Amino acid sequence: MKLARLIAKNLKRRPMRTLLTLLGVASAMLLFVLVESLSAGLDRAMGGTEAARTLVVYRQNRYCPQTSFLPESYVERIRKIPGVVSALPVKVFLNNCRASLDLVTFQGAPAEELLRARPVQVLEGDAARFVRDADAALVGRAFAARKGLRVGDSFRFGNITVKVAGIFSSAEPVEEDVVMTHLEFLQRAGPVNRLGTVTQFEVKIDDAARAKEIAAAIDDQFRTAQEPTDTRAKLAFLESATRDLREILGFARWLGIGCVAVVLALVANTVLMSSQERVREFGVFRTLGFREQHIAFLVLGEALILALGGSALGLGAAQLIVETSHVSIGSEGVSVGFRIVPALALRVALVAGAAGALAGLYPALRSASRPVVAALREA
Amino acid sequence: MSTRTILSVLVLALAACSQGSESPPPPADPARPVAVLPASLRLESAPSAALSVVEVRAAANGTEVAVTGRVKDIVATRAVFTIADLSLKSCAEPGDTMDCETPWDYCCEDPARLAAGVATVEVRSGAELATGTIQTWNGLDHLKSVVVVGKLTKDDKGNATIIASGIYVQS
Amino acid sequence: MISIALDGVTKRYTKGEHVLTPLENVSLEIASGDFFVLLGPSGSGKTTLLNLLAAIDRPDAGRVIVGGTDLAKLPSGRLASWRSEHVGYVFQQANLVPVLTAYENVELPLWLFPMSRAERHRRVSLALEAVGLLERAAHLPRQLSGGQEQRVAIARAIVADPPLIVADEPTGNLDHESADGVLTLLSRLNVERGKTIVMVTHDPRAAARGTRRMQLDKGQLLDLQPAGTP
Amino acid sequence: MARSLPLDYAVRNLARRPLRTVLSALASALVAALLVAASAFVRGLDSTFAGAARDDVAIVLSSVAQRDVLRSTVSAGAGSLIEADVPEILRVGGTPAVSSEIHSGTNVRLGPLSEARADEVAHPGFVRGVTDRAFLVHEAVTLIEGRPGRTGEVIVGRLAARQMGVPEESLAVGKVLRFEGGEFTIVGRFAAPGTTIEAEIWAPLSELRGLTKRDDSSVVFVRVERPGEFAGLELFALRRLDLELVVIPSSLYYQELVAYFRPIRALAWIMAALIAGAAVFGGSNALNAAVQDRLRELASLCAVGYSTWALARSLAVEALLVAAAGGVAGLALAKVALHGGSIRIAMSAFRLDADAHSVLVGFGGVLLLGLFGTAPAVIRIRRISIATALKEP
Repeated sequence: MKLARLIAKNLKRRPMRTLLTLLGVASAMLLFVLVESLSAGLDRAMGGTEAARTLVVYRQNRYCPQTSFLPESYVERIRKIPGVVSALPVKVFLNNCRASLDLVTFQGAPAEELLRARPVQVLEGDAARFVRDADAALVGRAFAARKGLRVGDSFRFGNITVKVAGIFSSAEPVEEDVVMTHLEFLQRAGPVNRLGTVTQFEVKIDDAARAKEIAAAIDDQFRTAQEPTDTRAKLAFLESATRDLREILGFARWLGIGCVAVVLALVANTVLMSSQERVREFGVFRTLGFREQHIAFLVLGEALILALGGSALGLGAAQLIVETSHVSIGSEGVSVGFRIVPALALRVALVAGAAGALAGLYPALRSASRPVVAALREA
Repeated sequence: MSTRTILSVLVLALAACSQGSESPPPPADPARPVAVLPASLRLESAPSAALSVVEVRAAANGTEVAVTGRVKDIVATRAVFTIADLSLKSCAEPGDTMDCETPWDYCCEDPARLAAGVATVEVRSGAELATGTIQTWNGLDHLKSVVVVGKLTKDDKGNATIIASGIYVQS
Repeated sequence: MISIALDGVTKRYTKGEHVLTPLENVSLEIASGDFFVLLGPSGSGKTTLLNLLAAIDRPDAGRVIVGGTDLAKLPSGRLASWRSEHVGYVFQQANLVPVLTAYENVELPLWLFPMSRAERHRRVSLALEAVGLLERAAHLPRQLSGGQEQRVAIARAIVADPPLIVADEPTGNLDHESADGVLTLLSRLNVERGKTIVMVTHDPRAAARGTRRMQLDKGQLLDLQPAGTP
Repeated sequence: MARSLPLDYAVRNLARRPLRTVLSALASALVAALLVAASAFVRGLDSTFAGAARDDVAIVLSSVAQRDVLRSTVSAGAGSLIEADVPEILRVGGTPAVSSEIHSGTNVRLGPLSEARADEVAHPGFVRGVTDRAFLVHEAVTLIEGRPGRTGEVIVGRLAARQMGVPEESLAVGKVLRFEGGEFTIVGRFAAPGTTIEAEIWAPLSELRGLTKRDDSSVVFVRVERPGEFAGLELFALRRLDLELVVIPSSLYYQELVAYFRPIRALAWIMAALIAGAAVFGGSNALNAAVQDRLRELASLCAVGYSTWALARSLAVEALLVAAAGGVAGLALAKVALHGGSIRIAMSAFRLDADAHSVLVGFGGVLLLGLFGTAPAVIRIRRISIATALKEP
């Protein structure tokens, strides 16, 4: 503990150097954190509790909601298939299908069924009013935060204008970035009146293990219909929707790893400088009776503090950016937000700690193993 | 080579390449000469009893009409533009959060309503279309309200074209 | 109380192709409570001898026995703690840690002992009082004069109450007045607290404070008259 | 001008603290490599959509499609109406360069139906239904293997496999694909360097129409005789309002597509900026330390008559040497790391190339960062008081 104080004091000896190193580490780790937080957001989007028990019925060979049109009447036939617990017809309207930073997704479904089928909890406002008013909408809390929406606000998008009746949270994270409306309202709202058609059906089944079998049964029903269907587990659906995103993320992760390497080089350089200018001081410490381990601890501690401190700064900056900007990246109607979770913070700390330790290792060993007499003779 | 030379070469090189990466090469922007049009085309005041675009499309082929509408598309190299019925809603109306770079496209309107509410306006120079764009002539531009006087020609598909003899641009 | 014996000690250094032998088969006994002064021209091996006594260097041949412990037989892992308990080292330069206050510099060796904060405080205060710098405890080294810095260094050397103090040209960088203060301090430690002191110097005025003096030249020791004897 | 310090001085200084120099160079190498990667990413993203743009080609699509080819539907006859009415159209050997096409994002399955397994995976792919006239309009397309497809056959772009996320060999000539309920044999492979077309599968238009139960096209590509001369085409669209067409010069269309990816590009540049930030801080740190270490020496150089600018210049040269050495290593690293890499995105794919431009950004970037990094040290040198510095230990 006392030695830790000495490390802290020593970092203040060259404030400029410490500051530059911390800022350098912070910039690099900020990037690392942002990339990893997007990855965490993606994991969260994929990890919804209901994903395994939910199937999504889509127009065959369409993979953007804007091109999938299915007759609403299919819902009755789907409900009769054994194993199906419930089926919810959903109309999706969104501003664009490609990867985008500002995805706006409307989902329309019969209001009461919607509230029953989805694991949502209205945090503010009034679910009853949503059910009552034809142009009312429930807004996911992530979307509300992003657009600064409150209960009672009107929200216009294209020629869709809805009144915010409530803000909800959901056990399905991707839903928190969605505006839920009445089905009929959304069917009429687009440039083309699409009354009677929906984008997809969300089907709850009784047994997750039978997902494949039930999906096949649904597709069989409509194999020869004008609009054939393609039924997939929601997880597979999410996976394909976020393909672009995962691709970009995969690339960004390499940059993130590069950044950790930069952190390593930065810290190693600083600690090396710091230990080089203190060779004699360490010699004196040794004559006072300090052991090799003590010296190694001093040097390694410095490396760790620089790496961890800089990372904490980077983490803080990332948190600030995520909190204030509410950015999310959307793709094919699925929105993924940046999420900084405790596990991520822990991982950042571990990565930074490992980088710091690795960076400090050589200078520490060198300083500790230097013969006392030689050290004392250093200028 | 002195440090200064190295530095300036570097700065220039980076400036040059960052320009390249910042934006894709701009499209070959064809020179947009404004059409030279007879003074008589300009109307000082709005003719009374102008029809709406929807009404004009119902009028008989070959009649002289006065029609009021909002400027929709403008051709870049000929004095031709389209007008939309004033009842149609453009994406430029206040409160719209949709990212619409060409609000005069009426992309949020029902296509069927749109089709029934648009007419083409052409300005001739002799037998030919006047060359050059009419954009900026007398302040004419997208979404401006205009009243056009001229001869209506219709084809068998119901498309209405007005050969303009006078145009009033509302300021 | 501690006594010192060097028995046939030889120390060699290789510098490029040259082999230097600052100490060749040197034997020496220093009685407990001596103020032993080692004189000699620079490069004569004085510091080397001191380093052997302080257990920061090992001889190539012979034995160094301090307080009954044969340092050569001490495993290297034990050397550091042996040092902290038995030796206080005073350098030509004070070698204080610039980021620590005078108080903290003195406290430094005590960190190695299991000791309560209060006990540390008592000892540091005593040591600073002994060197007459208690009121400067909160100052950083750069806020002290050269003589004061050296006195802080002495306080640091005695704070853990080691029986042996080795001093390498402790007055080499000081003006007369400061040097006198430091030498008086060392004499008092020797007389009042019975510390065994081994001091290396080539300043005759400093040497005069010793109770016993020897000259080291070309690796050999030469006994000089004790101070004060005609 | 005051005396300059010899280059040798800077070089020797670097050798004084070899480990520190190596570490700085290493950091510089990493930064150069990361900059190259970020730049290659942005370049690839830009060029894949901008590369297909041509001054003499316009895209005719439906006016309600909001400029999205996937949503556009143009009546099947529009192509021939345009040919008949628009005089400016380019004719190659009498054939008008008007290509009606269906663009479709669809699920593609590998292998013939007879070999299909129950758990086979569908790969999202981009299929373009074309006629032979497509080759008159899309000049960038060159067959690199095989021949154009007839009924039941397709040709594939050389990045299509990457775009679909399947092994290269599964899209080799002779292999079979299934989509929209039809089975197709691959009879050719084509290149269309730097354009999104390279990630597509080209199928016969009429067959695709039949399979997708549609009697229209997505878009009509029209090539005119003189670049930019689209007035006739525009007039056509405005006079035939019943067809609900809009004409967009391809340059504008692709420019809009590029603009679409601005956020992702912005992210890439923010990343580059953060990396650069880390590099500048690290660089200034090392140089600051170099000055601190040699304060007395620098002061004595001042004392013998060198201007502080001369010292600063020497320091900058030192920084540039390290940055350049690291930069070269970084470029090599980037070249190796990026080699053969490609990114698939939004129904397209592009290669990551350490091309001249990215190399310039990477190498120039680290040199510039090296210079920026000298700033704090230079300020420090300028402030040196010779008298105090000479007293430094």
